[in-house]
This record gives sequence, structure tokens and C-alpha cells, in this order.
Amino acid sequence: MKFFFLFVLIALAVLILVYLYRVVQGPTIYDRVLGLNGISTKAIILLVLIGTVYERVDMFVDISTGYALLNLVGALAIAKFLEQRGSV
Amino acid sequence: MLKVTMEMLLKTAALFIIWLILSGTSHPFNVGLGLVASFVVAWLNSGHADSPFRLVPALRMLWYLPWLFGRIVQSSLHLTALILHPALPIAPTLIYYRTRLQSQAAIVLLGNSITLTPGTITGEVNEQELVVHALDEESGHDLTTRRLEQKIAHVFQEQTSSE
Amino acid sequence: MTFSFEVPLLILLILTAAGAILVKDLVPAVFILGSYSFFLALVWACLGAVDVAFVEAVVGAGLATVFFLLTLFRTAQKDTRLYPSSYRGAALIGLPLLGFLILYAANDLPKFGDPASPASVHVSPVYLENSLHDTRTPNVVTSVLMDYRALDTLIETVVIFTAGIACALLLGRSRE
Amino acid sequence: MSALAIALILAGLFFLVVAAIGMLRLPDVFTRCHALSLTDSLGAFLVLAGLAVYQGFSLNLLKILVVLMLIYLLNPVIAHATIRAALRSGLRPWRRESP
Repeated sequence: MKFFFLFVLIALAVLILVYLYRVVQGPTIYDRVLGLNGISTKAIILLVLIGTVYERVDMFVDISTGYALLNLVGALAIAKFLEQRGSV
Repeated sequence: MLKVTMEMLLKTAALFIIWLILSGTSHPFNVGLGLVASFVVAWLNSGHADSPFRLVPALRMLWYLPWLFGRIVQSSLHLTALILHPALPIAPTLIYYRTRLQSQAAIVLLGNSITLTPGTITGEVNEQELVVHALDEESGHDLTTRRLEQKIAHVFQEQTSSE
Repeated sequence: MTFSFEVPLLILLILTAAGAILVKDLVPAVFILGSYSFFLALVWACLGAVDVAFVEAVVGAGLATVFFLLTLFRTAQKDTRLYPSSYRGAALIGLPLLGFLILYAANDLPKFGDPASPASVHVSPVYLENSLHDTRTPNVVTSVLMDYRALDTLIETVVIFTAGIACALLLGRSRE
Repeated sequence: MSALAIALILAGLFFLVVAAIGMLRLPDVFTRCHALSLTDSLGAFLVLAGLAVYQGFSLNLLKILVVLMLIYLLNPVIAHATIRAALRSGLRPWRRESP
């Protein structure tokens, strides 16, 4: 089972690379915001996964809750600001 | 001064359950603190919505959510086929959609349902007009046939009778 | 076996750190720095330092990204360095030397998690044994941070809060 | 129990991979946002549900469900805010060039 979790973790890390490519390459700034958003979703999954492996899910779930909320605040702030600024 | 309404009590109960799950202790001090905190948050957050909170739509919502999840699975499979198709047969369109739903809560639920279903995203909401970006003709099918709207109208018991 | 969980994260960490420095346009650099903070927080969580992970996520990935972006949009978005690039040769020799020195010094440190190291002989056992009874918090790091040195943490928070207010004031002023 | 968990996680991983491919292939912000919603709505759901099943019935299962609920509540808001900002700043959706 532990081997399977290691496999999932590495697969997720490779997927994060794809989103990272979008963050670096993305033609507009909204692509970068989307990429960061995708990375944070992966990070939430990764945290719960790591918690499962270490058998401390109760602790790690709390952090992932915090991540999800913070991600909302950050993304909303960026989106609001870009909207006011009004250019690409 | 402090008027305790049904809405506040229900919100307190919901917040308190989440507190119990997240804290994971049954120590009296912690539980008491959670009760006080959830009541204060419920007190601060009640009385903003234009339509009063009612219990029956909330219960009918529990019936709506599994249906929505079924739609999410279906349209996810459709979107998967689109993305993996070698020719990438997408035809993005903007749909300007005028809803007949009245209350703000219903419109919020409609917008969120549209965004949650893969293939359609709500871009803008002006009163009753929604700007929806759909990936192709079939993704927006639920919307153009007004099926989603009718389900939500059923949840909130509103009239959307077609003229 | 447990150690190998961190390897992919560490690789991502190095990649993002290098990317944030190498990218010429500053807006992508800010976003890459944000994802760097995400990975750093994940590594902290892996090591069991939950609070540090939390602070890293709050400040690094959340606040710092927003503040950097706000600053960038008020100033120029291109990387215009003030210093000449003639330092590059010196850096190429000096930095690896410094890294080698640090690694050499780290050789003398006790091993990670060594029970006989000086830090875990005198002070730590007291807190490790009593913290659950004293504070009823399952995580020792949390209890040390929030209970044993709560005053210290409070002052730190005040400092960070003041800095935040100063940032908000400065950024809000140039709007007019 | 753990066979079901593995099946759920693998299914979720499949959708995550498809979403990543979509991020690479699709032409503009709006369409990429669709791929991202695939990640959030089904991929994350299946993986987290698999992990919850692996936990068995305990408090941890409820905690994972709370995170799941949070993802479902918050991600539509983020997607909507981003798309609205993109629309308002004058970005137009990509269209296939008419032949």
C-alpha cells in the first residue's frame, strides 16, 4: 500500500510540473492565475495523501483546510485587482 | 436587543458540527468555546440575505445535489472525450442566458451549478442575465433546454412557467 | 522509505527556486515564487512542522504573492537590474565555494533526529513529556509556539500586523 | 476496503491526468478553465473519496469530507472570479478560424 501511495505522490508531482509550465509559459496573466490555482488543488490532495501515509490525517487535514481558504482569498484578491486594472 | 431567530440557531448548529469534526476533542472547555464561537459567527452573519432562510428548500437541496453530481460525472466523461480526441473538436461559445428565477439564492445556486459542471462556466451575472462560456454545443445543452433551471426552481418552489 | 516521499517535492522546490530567479519577466516570477511557497510548505508538513507549514502557506503563498503583484503593477514589470553584470564571474566562483564551506560545516552537526545530540538531551524532554498534560494540544510545536512562548508570538504577530498596515497605507496612497 | 480505495484513487488520477493534458492542449484561458474545473470537480473528488474510504469509518473520514465540501464550495467562486476578470479586461474567447 505504501508503494502505491508513493506512486500516486510522484504522479501528482509530475502533474504539478504541467501546471508549472502553464505558470511560466502562460500567455496572459489569467493563465498564470489558473496554473497557480491548479497547483494549490494538487497541494491540498498531496497534503491529505501525506497525512494518510504518516497516519496523522487529523493534523494534515487542518492544514489543507487552511490552504483551501487561503487560496480563495489570494485568488479573489488577484482577480479583483486585475478586474479594476482592466488590461491584460 | 439580541433577537434569536430560527435562521441563527440552524446556522449555529451547522457551524458547531463542523467545529466538532475539525477539533476532534470532547473536552468541555473546547466544546463550550466552539458553541460560543459558532453562535457569534452565526449572529454576525444573519440577516443579510433578502429572502429569509427556510428549512424546506435546504432539505430539498439534499435531493438536488445527487442529481447534480450525476450530471458532473456525465459531462466530465464528455469533456474527457473532447480533450483526448486527436482533432480537438471544440467550438467555444458565449451563451447569453436570461433566467426566470427570482430570488438571489436561486440565481447563486444556478451560477455555481453551471460552473461546477465541466464544460460550462459562468462569466458574469447582471441581475437575471448570465453570461456563460460553453466549450461546445453539447456542454451547454442542459442550459439551453432549461433543465437545470427547472430543477433549481423546484428546489426553491418558484414559477418558471414558459409562456 | 519514508525519506523518498520528500524527493519529488525537493526536486520541484529546486526547479521553482531556479525558475523564479531565471525568468526575465517579473510577473511570472511572482507566480513561480508563490508555487515555491506551496512546495516549501509541503516539505515542512512532511517534516512534521505543521505550524511552520501553515505560516509559510499564509505568508508565502497568500500574502506575499498579492503584495508582490500590487507592487509590480504600481512600478515597472521588467527586470531592470542596477548593477553591472561583471560580478557574474565572481559569483560563479564564490557561491559554490560558500556552499562547499556550509556543507563542510554541516558535516559536524549531529544527525537528523539523533537522540544523543545536545539539543535533545537537556531541554526538549521536559517539554515533550509535559506539553500534553499542560496544554492538551497533540502537537508539541503548536504548544510551544502558542502556550509556552505565547507572548513572544503575540509580539511577532503585532510586528507583522504593523508591517501589513504600512504596506496597505503605502500602496493605497499612490492610488489617489 | 483498500481495493475500493485503490480503484477510486486510480480513477481520480485518470481525470487529473486528462485535466493536465487539457491544460496543455486547449487554446485560451476560458477553455483551460474548463479543464481545471474537471480537476476540481471530479478528479479531486475521486482521489479524496478514495483516501476517505481507506481511512475506514472514523473521525478522519468526516474531516476529509469537510475538505471535500470546502473544495466544492470555493472552487466555483474562484473560477467565476477569474473568468469575470478576464472578460472585463477585454479578453475575447478563442474561436476556430472559419474556413
